[in-house]
Formats: sequence, structure tokens, C-alpha cells
Amino acid sequence: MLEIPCPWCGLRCESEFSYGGEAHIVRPENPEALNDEAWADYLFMRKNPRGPHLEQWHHVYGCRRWFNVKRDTLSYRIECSYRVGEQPPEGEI
Amino acid sequence: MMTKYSFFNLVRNALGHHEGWAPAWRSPEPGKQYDVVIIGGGGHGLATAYYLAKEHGITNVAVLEKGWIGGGNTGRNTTIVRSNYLWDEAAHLYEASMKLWEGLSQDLNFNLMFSQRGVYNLGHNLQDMRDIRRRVDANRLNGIDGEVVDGIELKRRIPILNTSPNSRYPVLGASFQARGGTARHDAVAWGFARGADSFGVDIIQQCEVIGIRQVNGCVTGVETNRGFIGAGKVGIVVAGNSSVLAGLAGFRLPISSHPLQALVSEPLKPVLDTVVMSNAVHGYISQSDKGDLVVGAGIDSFNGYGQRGSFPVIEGVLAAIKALFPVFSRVRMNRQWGGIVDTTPDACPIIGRTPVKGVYINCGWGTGGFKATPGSGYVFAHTLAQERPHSLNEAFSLERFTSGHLIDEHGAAGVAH
Amino acid sequence: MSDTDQAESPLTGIDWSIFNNASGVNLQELPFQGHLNLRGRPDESRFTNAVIEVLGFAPPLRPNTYKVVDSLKMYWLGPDEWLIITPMERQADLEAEFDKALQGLFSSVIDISSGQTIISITGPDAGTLIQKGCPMDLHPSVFRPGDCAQTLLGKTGVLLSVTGDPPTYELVVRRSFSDYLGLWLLDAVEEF
Amino acid sequence: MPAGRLKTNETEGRITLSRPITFSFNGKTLQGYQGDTLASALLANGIHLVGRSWKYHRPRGILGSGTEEPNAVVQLGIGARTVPNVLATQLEIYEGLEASSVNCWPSLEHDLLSVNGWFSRLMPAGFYYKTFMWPKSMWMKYEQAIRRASGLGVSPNLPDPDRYEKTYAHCDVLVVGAGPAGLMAALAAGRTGARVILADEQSEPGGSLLYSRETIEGLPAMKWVAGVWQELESMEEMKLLRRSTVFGYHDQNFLTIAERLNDHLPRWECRGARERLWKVRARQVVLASGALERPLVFGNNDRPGVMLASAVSCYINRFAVAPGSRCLVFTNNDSAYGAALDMVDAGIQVQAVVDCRPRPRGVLPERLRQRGVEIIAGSVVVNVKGTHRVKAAQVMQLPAQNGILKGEKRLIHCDLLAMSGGWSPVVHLSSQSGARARWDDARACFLPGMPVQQERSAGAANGSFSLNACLSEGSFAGREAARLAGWEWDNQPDPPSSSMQLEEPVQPLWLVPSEYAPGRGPKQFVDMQNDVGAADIILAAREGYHSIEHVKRYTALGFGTDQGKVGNINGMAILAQSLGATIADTGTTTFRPNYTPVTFGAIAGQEVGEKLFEPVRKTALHEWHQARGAAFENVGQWKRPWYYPKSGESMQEAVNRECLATRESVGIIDVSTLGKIVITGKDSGEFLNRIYTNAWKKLAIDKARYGLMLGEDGMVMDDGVTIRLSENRYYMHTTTGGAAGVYSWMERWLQTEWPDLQVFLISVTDHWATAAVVGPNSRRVMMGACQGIDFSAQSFPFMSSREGTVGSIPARINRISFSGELAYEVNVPANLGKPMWEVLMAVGEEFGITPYGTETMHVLRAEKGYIIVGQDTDGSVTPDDLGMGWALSKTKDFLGKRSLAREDCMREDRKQLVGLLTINRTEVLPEGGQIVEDPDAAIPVPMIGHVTSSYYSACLGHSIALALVQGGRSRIGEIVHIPLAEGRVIPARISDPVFYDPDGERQNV
Ligand SMILES: Cc1cc2nc3c(=O)[nH]c(=O)nc-3n(C[C@H](O)[C@H](O)[C@H](O)COP(=O)(O)OP(=O)(O)OC[C@H]3O[C@@H](n4cnc5c(N)ncnc54)[C@H](O)[C@@H]3O)c2cc1C
Ligand SMILES: NC(=O)c1ccc[n+]([C@@H]2O[C@H](COP(=O)([O-])OP(=O)(O)OC[C@H]3O[C@@H](n4cnc5c(N)ncnc54)[C@H](O)[C@@H]3O)[C@@H](O)[C@H]2O)c1
Ligand SMILES: Cc1cc2nc3c(=O)[nH]c(=O)nc-3n(C[C@H](O)[C@H](O)[C@H](O)COP(=O)(O)O)c2cc1C
Ligand SMILES: [Zn+2]
Repeated sequence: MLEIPCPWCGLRCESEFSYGGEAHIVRPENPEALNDEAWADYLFMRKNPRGPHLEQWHHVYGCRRWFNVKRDTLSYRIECSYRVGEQPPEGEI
Repeated sequence: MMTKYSFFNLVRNALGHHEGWAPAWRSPEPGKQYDVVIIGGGGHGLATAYYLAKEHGITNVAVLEKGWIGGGNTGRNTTIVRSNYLWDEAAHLYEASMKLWEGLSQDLNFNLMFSQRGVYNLGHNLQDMRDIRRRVDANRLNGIDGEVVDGIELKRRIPILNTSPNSRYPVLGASFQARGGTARHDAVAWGFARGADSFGVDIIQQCEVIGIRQVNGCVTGVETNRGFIGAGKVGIVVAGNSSVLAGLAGFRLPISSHPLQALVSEPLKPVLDTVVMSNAVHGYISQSDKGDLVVGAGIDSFNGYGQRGSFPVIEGVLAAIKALFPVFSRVRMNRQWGGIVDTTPDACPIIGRTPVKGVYINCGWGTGGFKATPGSGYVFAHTLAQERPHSLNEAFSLERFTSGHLIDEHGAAGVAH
Repeated sequence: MSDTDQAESPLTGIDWSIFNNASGVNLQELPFQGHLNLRGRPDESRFTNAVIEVLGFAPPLRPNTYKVVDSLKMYWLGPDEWLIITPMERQADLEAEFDKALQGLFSSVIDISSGQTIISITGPDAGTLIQKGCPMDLHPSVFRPGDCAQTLLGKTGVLLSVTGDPPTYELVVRRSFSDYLGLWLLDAVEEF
Repeated sequence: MPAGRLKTNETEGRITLSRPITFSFNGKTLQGYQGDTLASALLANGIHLVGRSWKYHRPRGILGSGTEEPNAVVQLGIGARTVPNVLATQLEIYEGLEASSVNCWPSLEHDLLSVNGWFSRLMPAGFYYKTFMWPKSMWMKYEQAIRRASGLGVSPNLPDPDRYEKTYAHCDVLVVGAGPAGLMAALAAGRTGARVILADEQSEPGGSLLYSRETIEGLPAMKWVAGVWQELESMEEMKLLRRSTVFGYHDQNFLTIAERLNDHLPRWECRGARERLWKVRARQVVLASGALERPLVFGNNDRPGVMLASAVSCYINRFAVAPGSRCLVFTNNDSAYGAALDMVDAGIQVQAVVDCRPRPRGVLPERLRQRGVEIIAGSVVVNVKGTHRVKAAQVMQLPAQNGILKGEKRLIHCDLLAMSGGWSPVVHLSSQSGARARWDDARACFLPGMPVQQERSAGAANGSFSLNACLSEGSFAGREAARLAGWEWDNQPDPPSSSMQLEEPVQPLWLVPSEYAPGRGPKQFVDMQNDVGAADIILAAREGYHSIEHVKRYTALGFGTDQGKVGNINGMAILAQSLGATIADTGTTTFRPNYTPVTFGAIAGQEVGEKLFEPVRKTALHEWHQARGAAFENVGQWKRPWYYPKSGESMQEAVNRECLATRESVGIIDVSTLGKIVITGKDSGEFLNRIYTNAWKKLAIDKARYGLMLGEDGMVMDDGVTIRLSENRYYMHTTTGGAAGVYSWMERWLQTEWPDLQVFLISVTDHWATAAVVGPNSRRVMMGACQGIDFSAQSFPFMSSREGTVGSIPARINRISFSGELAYEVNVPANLGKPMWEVLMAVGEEFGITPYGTETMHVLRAEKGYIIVGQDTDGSVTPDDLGMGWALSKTKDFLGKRSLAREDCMREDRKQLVGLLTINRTEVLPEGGQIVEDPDAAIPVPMIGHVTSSYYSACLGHSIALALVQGGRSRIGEIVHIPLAEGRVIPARISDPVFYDPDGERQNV
């Protein structure tokens, strides 16, 4: 069971959270202006990297905040978490 | 020429203290140039190579495997084979695979221990039962065997199943596919490898693809940890690693790779002679020929390439198994492990061309592609050889995510093994 | 809410008598309290001032802490969310005072008194009992008086807080899950 | 005292002679003592043959003395409490214990399937892949026979009556193993004040000291252990767990421990739970799990009476049992000499020590020589005679030429063969934690790899085999772990020292050479439980299975309940030899949980059964429904009344009655389970505009509107009515099943995408109890029950909301309808739900107010063509498919809108929601039934849709259904067919989905 640092509550067990997938996917400003490819890209295409990943988690049984985590998808190690609106940490990603 | 496996040959070799058996496949050094390079030596990749040679006469083929063949999901799945999928496109594809299974041991001259002991998908609420009826009726009209079984009949057939109305999610009934069952997963990889090798296909293990070389948007070969290997066409069949390979080729996929866990009990004398799956309580179980109960769960929610997941999933699945089979409470779990499953938004595979000319992909089988191994290899070989999809995989193109023509198997395949 | 005499707490369906035999733990429902959900932005001083004006004290700003002042208990739930527990008879007044004080502010106060209930667990084994189903570290050196946390107990979310030495705990649980939680506690207490 | 029991006094060994215990094995009543394991008690009774092997059904005895045991697998007990596959070496005996051998029939001594042994030449590794293929149809028969032959123990066939506890735990330092290293680690960490958990799987602490004759600080080892234990027990923050196996090391220092609480007790002494699962988050971990002795791989090395040398010591010193009377020792290292000395001192005749090393000269060999025992150096045992028990062994001189030994074969009689092939540190947990074990040539073993988590190994687990090293490493590791967890204490005393002497180096000996090439002579077993011989591994390599993982899967090496604890390293070495590679190249197979098997029950815990498997969510009115005899339906986690049968009524009759009563007079239903979310803040209207497909800003206060919610993929996700309570406040209803998902979905958009919107969401589902009063007489009921509201159609029109009281209870009343009837939803705080409901029932009595459940609700809504998301939709349905294009705003963006413009969503022939009227008006279509145009078409029959909802409508006197049909709206009037499984086909006519009151007059009255 992972131990996830909520930016508000600190380290908590994975079972208190739900997973939200890749972070920093921005909803297009004006969807109608996009062609089908661009829209499909936003909807479905994901980086899904093997290694460092910026992803969203929701502290659903805690403070109910959505936040971002930098986690390695191979080692499962979590480098850090940061709030929505904050910049992802520097470094390889 | 491959030595034939038979009882007669077994006796003959016994007299020679089994010193005369030839390797099931060669261990060749990588060649310089192949007509087709298949990346990924799982069941699907090896089957593709086999059918390329057998059905299309294309034998200048290499299968590149970064580890050992069958070491990916092929070697770590719960071996459930069935073809009772909901939507026509999926049902036809899986049924084609089922038909291949039915003669595969003989075709490959390798006993895959394909055991049609039947598969039950349990229903626990009214909506489950509606979905079961819908799927079974669709299957029947598509020529796929299936029946709806009520709780009483289910209890008669599987007396150790808990069908009490006083459980949290009582079992109301099930769908049953008699032709479904299990197969010996490792043997599938080995059988296809041996078959492909006998046609001259090079199976190259410990060979990891680390780049895909292109000229003017057209593939010319692959970079590997053992050097460059030229290729006319490249087929990517790497399951959980699909996004990584797509990344090397310069495109993205609608895929998330997740851990999917499974576990086995200690070996027991025969006690469960069929496969039982439940979506609602998230667990499925069968008993292998060796005697261990093989138990599977739902995916871990997070993306992961670690071939391991989190403990709560194991707790959940064993609670589910205990709820369904209270008699197994004192049985002990021997080992647990995980694979990396390539899930798509519609729980259906992607088979076809990619934005890079000459690069084809076969992925997205997620939690349920073992059953499709022969069929997937068959249609992918066709796609590679003819440079256009087989009618069975036409609907499974990458373009469907743009057009919106998804084939949503989630309802039927919440745990789609 | 006017007639508490007609009111039924969520836990009426549970027979607690087994707890009477448990030596190490005591359990009690604290029904019919006022529960107010308060939302607002703590970086707006008008908001914090309004809270002080109504309650007489500032909202706890440190995550996962609570304050008790007289008969009021105020929990931090999130960076813009608090729970205020008041005696039932003060609840309506408080709500009205808040409505007034918060006029024109991005904020809200909402009565959820019927939506949850409180269980207090005391006794030397109280912590051990809760630890069976709660993944947080409840050691008295870690989870200390003044701390609270929204977390899991068994398969339901709870708001857990601790006071005193030996520690005693209070659980706030949603109404529709309280029956389950009651059964869970009855099962878990068997060994004590 | 039985034959095999050594003379001993009370203080020697760990058994208590004053407490005899009676037990039975294979139906025979036997005696042992408190402190015995089943294995020691059997040996004391002279019983060596305990089981049959998996494939060849060879007779097997006891090899080891602990978790490593591959052979002595028994079935414990009978009935509901039977346990399959228990290790006799781990099972503490208790009064009345019954155990029996597995995998043999009709009896252990005369096992029919031992004929497999005769055919074993036909059964090399993987033989089944090569045969049983013809004729094709026979495979299932062959398979049945294979299944019957394999498997070990028997599953219980009754539900488990026992209880299983679970708990979370947290600590600064978790120490695994209470041998000398672990005890010192716990002591050093505990003395700093850190929170420590010490877990050991054995019944008492001491680890290998339990059978050691060494002294520590001048004390007999176990005296020293007792002192340490006492100090540990006195520490406040020390948790000592006995009979507790750390079986999994997961990510982020999460470890799982199975504590066995009752398995060592007779039934009548069992209290509480059988097992407890500990889920531990440890800041630091010390792995002091010791080392396992390796067997040697020689001919017939599986015969009963062939044992690990350390096990022999253990039986003598710990259990006061002589496992034989004449022993031959075979070794490649010094430790077996210790065992030989133990035997000599216990009065067991040691025939000789066969040592493959040319000149064994250590302290221990010298001591043994002084005792007059012959040492046959530079030699090996090549074969064992005897079937059910060792009778003699053949010894030959090294070196081998081309792997073959030539020369004299010396036959030595013995009834016990003690072997030692060296030691393998238990690197299982460190490997599970992610460290890659590394091969060490000097010590001929794998050592723990570089830690990737907060862990370290100490003692034999770390490859340090001397007791002094174990003590000091343990102490250092414990201290270091505590320090890293933030605890320090400078005054730690120096670690104690012991009497143990240094040993000479081991000489690796993998496949023991003999006069035969491997595979030509007697079987040389590597993995005894799975009957994997050296020849099988060599065959696998010959056939191209070169990876150790392939060899594992082809031969089943390490696949058993023992997970290859003693066999794997030998197997890896033999593979390396046959490939001409090094063991470091070959590597290990992957170490995975569980270290030893753990019951499903312990992992499931008490989260099973009707009450605790999943929360049962109940409304405030649950007890009322129950008292009225409601049948319940699971909807998500909720229990909802399904229908209320009166005595003797069938479900259909009850539903007919409920429907008619509602349509004709008045019905009442508990709809408290609907999700309810307050949306507040000045941007609430804007937020709703984005979330819902239709427009919200212009909705008047106290007015309600139906909303449709889509996923970003354009598919219908949820629906419900939302009411505007005030300028900046809305009250949203979601579906019962969708509530949690919708809430978290909306929070996500707000928090991550639109943080600039001033909106708060508060879930109030649980706060409100809601009753819907439905039917033409509902207004009368409301007027009778409520004060302060004018119920006239003009002042309280359809789709509006008012506040008032029901009885004396403050209530919000919404005039909305899911049935097409005049209807009101009464919301009160849930604590007052029951009195509210009772008021309504009382007032409604004169109108025959009828409570109804979800089934009637479904019929009523289907008569009106209202959809249920999740039943009439399946994740592939757009609003237009449902005929709800009217709900899509053209002027604003909303979630999912863009997706609707994709090619596939615009197809003409998409499936559309329609009604179906069966030609036979009483025939109810099966829900889920497929729809075809031509029932006689050849398979595959093209399907044009399916039935989503289907009921008998008592009010219409007709069966009705909703269906999704390709291009359905343009087919109204056509006849289609629904083929049933039994071959019958039901014809039906496509109709408009609204069957009842199409103009909506009734709800507007
Ligand atoms: C626990 C679990 C249970 C399952 N249960 C079932 C079930 O019951 N029924 C069912 O039908 N399906 C099941 N599945 C799914 C099924 O296992 C897979 O869909 C299927 O085996 C995929 O086969 P594959 O050949 O595509 O992939 P794999 O077997 O994973 O093969 C892909 C190969 O590609 C190799 N590779 C990756 N990257 C590179 C590279 N860069 N260069 C070279 N090689 C590379 C990998 O090493 C791997 O060997 C389960 C999966 C899991 C994990
Ligand atoms: N003469 C030799 O060559 C030789 C070789 C090996 C060991 N030894 C001796 O053995 C002793 C080793 O001491 P040590 O403390 O390192 O080990 P140990 O073997 O004394 O103790 C290890 C303990 O850990 C327990 N254990 C192992 N895995 C566990 C798990 N997963 N969960 C719970 N408990 C677990 C075992 O039951 C055992 O009690 C020393 O006395 C050493 O001299 C000697
Ligand atoms: C169908 C199936 C049955 C298995 N049966 C056993 C078994 O009886 N014993 C065992 O130790 N492992 C068994 N395994 C698990 C393997 O040992 C191994 O854990 C799994 O293939 C994943 O590989 P890995 O653990 O090497 O990563 C089985 C695996 C599968 C897929
Ligand atoms: Zn939080």
C-alpha cells in the first residue's frame, strides 16, 4: 500500500485516496475550434510513461482536495506532491 | 525441422535417457535485416510470427524480446479463455480466437492443456442479470455458445458456491459458456515459439528495443541493446509497454498501464472444476491442473510498470473469494504477483497501423488478452502481411478514438479476463 | 429542528449491550448535536473576522486540528471547510448569525445535523480498537489531543478526533454509514 | 518413553516431559510432549515416512525442522476446521490433534499411484506438453486423471467457523526474526525508546539458539535469550509477536505479518480469533531472518531418513529426539560437524562424516576426530539404499573425470543421513523490498542486495554465520535503524560474545557427481516437493529453456508450498553448470510474497458476510420498510425497498397493486437515497452551465429543472433535478448509484480546472430524508399534512419548491415527478424522517396511501418513457440517442459537447430509445433481450438493438418495454422480434417511448 503525501494532511495511506491519472491536461479553451484529432488527443491520448509521472490524486476520505504527485511508475517512489496551480518540480520527467 | 512431440517419441527418448531432445527453439544471434520485426515475445508476438510464416509464407522474421519469452503478461495471467463478449466486433474476434484454440495443441504439436471446463460470470444484482441476458442472447445470435443459469441451478452445479440470499451481494445467477475454460499459459508462448522457429523465424531473447529508426516517416529498423536491426515492417506487440514503444516511434496512445495482480493457493486435490468470475465483488477463481487455486482481482487504480500492486487489492479479492466460497477460508495463499496491463478507454484492443509508415501496433488487450492470443496473432499477421486489416480487426483501429466509434466492452468486461 | 423528542438518531437500530461486557472499551453515541458545515476562504480577513464575531474564536487553520471553546467544537476539514458541533439548542441561532455575518462573502454555512452522528469511544483499549480498522498512526505521541483527521475506519470514512490522557476518541460518521460502522465496532470489540 | 526420545531431564531441550500429549497420525494414536512439533513427535515415535511426493508418489520423510520443509506436508484435522498442507515441522502438537498424510491412496505405505515411480522415465520435466494430444477429444479425460493425481491436501468442504482479526500498526523499527541477531537488534533499538515490533514465526524466541549448545556471555544460549526477552518485555514501546510470520515486504515499508493465535491449542482452549493480520508501516526494518541449510543433490537423496544436518541437531537439542540410531553425515562445510558432535553426545552412532573437501581441518572436524569418528575426506555420497527408510549409503572418492566418478563404491549402513550443502541467507524479504540479491563466491550464497527501502539485514540473513557476528551485527543494525527513525541512546553496552568457534570455508558442491551421467542413475532431487531432479533441469537447458524463469516454469522448480526455500539455489547452480555460466549470471527467480503460505481467511479478515463485506447504507426509514415486510434491492451500497408484498402476494401482484394505487389515488416512496448536493457561491449558475447540457442561469428562485450530465466523451453520465434555492444557491439531485462519482467529478472540475469559479459543493445526501407522495390524491394528502404552503396549482406549480412544515416538522417540498403524476417530494432532516413519514401515512390513510418500492417506481417511469441512467444507457449512449436533443444548449459550451460533433455520434443509424409493445399484450419481454428484424436469418443474425427496460403495466393493461434500436425513431410502427433462448420468438411493435399521458397533463394538474 502506497503512502501518499497529501499537501494538506501529510502522509496518508493509499486507501484514503482515489487516482486521477495524468496531471496538467488542460481542457481546451474553445473545444469547438478543434478538429477531431486534436479533440481525441485531449480526450484519450496519454503519456503513460515508464518512470517519473506527474499525476493527480484525490484525498477522497480526507480533506477532499485534488492535488498533484510526482511518482515513478516503475519504482512507485513518490518524489513530492504539490497543490493544483503550483508548478511541477524541476527535473527529468 | 522440428522433432515431433508424441507419446511414441517420449518412449523412444526415455530409452535414450532424454538426452536426444532437440531445443524447442534456436537461440540465434540477431540478423542484419528482416522483412518483419516483431517487438515483444509474448504470446501475441509469437503467434503473430507463427501465422506470418504459416499463413502468409513470410519467414524472414525476428521476434525481439527484452527478457525471456512469455515473461510478460502471458506468463502471469489467470489463463481464462472465453469468447462471450458483448459487442459484435469483439465477440467475432474472440470467437475466432476460440476456434483456433480448439485445434491449437494439435496445430502446434504442443499440448497447451486447453481445458474447456466452462466459465461462469456471476450476476449479483438486477442490472447484472440484465447485462448477462443481453450478452448471452447476443452471443447466441452470433453463434457463440452461452446460457443464463439461475441461482438454484448454479448451486446444483457448484455446490461449494455460496448462493445464500443472506450475503451482502447474493448471487442471483450467471452466464455460462461451456466452451470457455483455461489453458497452460507458459506453454502457449513456448508452443508458438517452437512453431515459429520451425518455419525459420528468429526468436531473439534478451534483446530490448530502445529506438525505432525512421526515414521520412517510414520505418527502417529498430535500435536494440544488441545493435541496429533493419526491418521492412515493424509490429509492436508489447502489452503494458506499448506507450513506451509508441513514444520511441513518436506517437501517443490512448493507453494507461496498470498493475494487475493475481495469486495462487497451495495445491489442493480437485475441488473446483470450472471457472467462476464475479464483477460485482471483484474476484475470479479457477483451479489449475497442478491443484492450486488461481485467483485474480481488478486492476490497481494507479499507473504502474512495477509488476506488482498494492496489498488492499489482495485483501479485497480474498474477501470476495471468501464471500463466494466460504470453504476456502482455511486454504492458504502461496504466492502473489502482478503484471502490467494496457487498458484502453473502451476495454478493447487496438490492432492496426500507426502514424509511422511500416509500424503496426497490436495492444490494448488490458486485463483480458490471453484468450485472444491465437486470434490476435492471426489477424495481426494478416494486417502486417497484407498491409490492411483483416475483416475481424477492422473496427479495432487507432482511428476509432478520433471518430468516436468506440466498442465499449466495460459493461461486459468490468473484470475482463 | 424543533421536536427532538420525535427525532431518531441514526444508531437506534444497533444494540450496544455487547459493549457493556467489554472491559477495555466504552462506547456512547452523542446524538442530536448541531452540525454545521462552514465554507469560506481563510485568507479573507472578513471571513475569519465573521467567524470570530459569531463564535468568539478564530477557525483552526492548521490542517487536521480542532478547537473546543465552551460547548462548541470546530474541526478543520479542508483548507476552506470546517465543521462546527454545537448543542442542538444553539444550532439554529448560530446558523442565522453566520448567515448574517457572512453576507456578501464567498462562504456558506449549512446545517447537516441529521446527516451524521457522533460516537465517543473511551477506555484503555479504545485506541487499539480503532487502530484495527484505521490506517492512520494513532499512537498518543503522534495523534495528540487537539488533533483530528478525516480517515477510514473499516470501509467507511470518519472524522476522528482525540482528547485527553488516556486518550478518548470521537468519531463523526455519516448517517447512512453509521449502522455499518456500529456493526463493525460490535464485531471488532469482541476481543476486548 | 518412546524409542526415539532421548533421555533428558526437565530443563534440557524445549519440551516439557511432565506434560504428555496424545495425538494421532494416519489414525494411529501416539504420544508426544508439550513443546513438540508434529515432526519431532513423529520422529520420537520412530516414524520417518510421512508423505508421498507430488508427481512420482515417492515415499518421503522429514527433511528439515522449520518453514523450509518440502516433504512433511500433512492434512490437519477433519470437518470444517481441517487445514490442508500443514508442515509437520511447524505444527505444534496439542491434545487431540489429528493429522494424516496427503497425496496417497489407499494408504501411506501402499500408495497405488506409486506406480508413477515405475513410469517416471516417461515423465521427465514437461512431458505433458509432448503427449496427451491424440485423439483430440481425449484430452479432457487425460486431464481429469492428471488433476486427480496432482494437488496435495484437501480443501475443507464446510464454511470456516473461525474468526480472523486484522489491525494496522506503525513502528519506528520492525525487526524480523528473534534469533541472536534479531534479539540484539530489538534490544538495541528498544533501549533508545523507539517503537519497536519484533516478530518471529516460531513458538518461542531464540531462532537457531533454540537448538544451540553454545554459550553467550558465559550463559547457556537459551538462558541468555530468556534474560533478553525479559528486558524486551519490560519496554513500554516494544511489541513482541510470536508465531508471527512477516510474509510480505511491500512498497514504502509496508509489511504484512500473519500471527497465529490458536493453531497450537486444542479446540477447547481456543479463545477469540484464529489469526491476526498485522499491516505494518515501519519507518525502518531490520531483517534478521537467519539462513537455511541446503541439501546436497545425490542419488535417492529424498529417502525418508535423509535430513538436513541442522535439523538433526534441532531434533536432538531442542526436542530431545534421536532421529536415528546410526548416522552418516555428508557435508561440504564445517557446520555439519557440529551436528555430528551433537549426535555423538546424544549417544547416536556416527558412522562417518563424508566431506567433499580434501582436507577438512577446522576446529569442529578436529573435535570430531578426537571423538573417534571417521572422516572420509574428498568423497561424496552417490546413492542411498532403502525405500521407506534409509538403509545404507554408497560413498565414492572424488575427483570426477568428465563429471563421472570411477573407482570403489563403499557401502555404509545407516538409518539416518545428515547432510549439509552450505547455507543460504533468507534474503526473501530484502528481495521482496526491491533489493537485488547478489551472489557471493566466497560464502557460496546469495546475499541481500543494496537496499532500496529503509531496511538492512543482520546476522545469518546477511551472510554472517558466526554467532559473534550475528550478535554484533544485530546490535548495530538495531541501533542504526532506531537512529534513522530519530532515536538515539549513547550508552548502549557492547554486544555480548559467545563461545562459538570460527569455521573453515565451504566448498561449493552442487550436483554431486556419481558413476552415472545425470539422468542415467538414480534420481537426484533438487526440489523434493515438486519432484524436480537434476536431470530435469539439465533437460530443460538442453531443450532451450535457458532462463532460470523458464526452467522454473518448465520443471516446476520452486513452485511448491515451500517456494524452493531449500532447493532453488541448487537448481540455479545446476542450470548455470549446464549452460556453462556462473550462478551470478543465471540469477534467482523473483522473490514474491508470501514468505510462507497465509490463509485466505486471515487476509480477508472479518470483512466478509452480509454485514461487513461492504457497508450497507440505510435510510432513516429502513426499519419502517422492514417492519412493513418490504423486499429489498441492492442499489449501489444502499438497500432500497423493492416492493411490499402483502401476505400471499407474488411480486407481480404486489407491483400491480402498488402501480394502480399510485396512478388512481396516491402512493408513497422513500427516495432518500438520491444524491443531494448543495451548490453555492456566486458562480454556481455558471458552474451548472458547464456541468449540465442545458442552461441554468435564468432559472427562477424556487424553481426546478431537469439536468443531463455527460462525460467529456459525450456519453450520458447522470441526470436529475436541480432546484434554485436562492440567488447563489442550488440544490442538485443525482442518481442513487451515481452520487459519489458525480460529487467527486464536480469537485475535480472545480478544483483543478476552474479554481477561479466561486463555488462550494456540499454533500447533504445523508442530512435529508425524502418521501415522494405521488398520485392524483397527493395534493390532498399534502394539504392535510402540511402547514404554511398554498398547494393550489397556481401558487405551487409543477417544477417548483416551497418551505413549510409537515406535522410540526420543517420541510422543503418540491413539486417534481418521476412518474408523470401529480407528485410532491417532502424533504425533512433525516432524524425526523420517520415522524414525517408517519404523518403522511396517517393523513394518506383515507386515500389508501400505498407505499411502493423501486420496481413500481420503474414501471411508472417506464410508462412515461423516463430513462434510468445505467439501465437504459450503458456508457455508449448520447442525449440524442435518448431523444433528448432538446436538452442540449446550442449557445454555450458544456462538458462533452464537443464529442457529440464527432463522426460516430452523428451517424443516422445510431441506436435510439424507443418503446416496444408486444403483440401479445401480456407477454413481458426479457430485459436484455436482443432484437432482430428477421428471426429466421442464419447465424450470425444481425441484431438491431436490445431491450433495456421491460414491465407489465397494470395501468395500461399491456406489457411495455424500452429499447435501444438502430435508427429506432424512424422505425416506429415496425414489427421486430425478440428471440428467446428456448427457441421461441416474441414479436413486438416499435412505438414511441412514452406510453402514458403523452401530453404530460397529469403532472401539471
Ligand atoms: C494478473 C493478470 C491476469 C490476467 N488474466 C487474464 C485471463 O484470465 N484471461 C485473459 O484472456 N487475459 C488475462 N490477462 C491479460 C493477458 O495476460 C494479456 O492480455 C496477454 O497475455 C497479453 O499478451 P501479449 O503477448 O500481448 O503481452 P506480453 O505477454 O506482456 O508480451 C509482451 C512482451 O513484450 C516485451 N517487451 C516489452 N518492451 C519491449 C522492448 N522494448 N523490446 C523488446 N521486448 C519488449 C515484454 O518483455 C513482454 O515479454 C491477465 C493479465 C494479468 C497481468
Ligand atoms: N555454522 C554455520 O555455518 C551457521 C550457518 C548459519 C547460521 N548459523 C547460526 O545461526 C544463528 C543465526 O542467527 P540469526 O539471528 O541470524 O538467525 P536465526 O536463524 O537464529 O534466527 C532467525 C529467526 O527468524 C525467524 N524468521 C525467519 N524469517 C521470518 C519471517 N519472515 N517472519 C518471522 N520470523 C522469521 C526464524 O524463525 C528464526 O527464529 C547463529 O547462531 C549462527 O551462528 C551457523
Ligand atoms: C496460472 C498460474 C499458476 C501459477 N501457479 C503457481 C504455483 O502453483 N506455484 C507458484 O509458486 N507460483 C505459481 N504461479 C506464479 C508464478 O510463480 C509467478 O509468480 C508468476 O508467473 C509471475 O512471475 P514472477 O513472479 O516471476 O514475476 C502461477 C502463475 C500463473 C499465471
Ligand atoms: Zn488531505
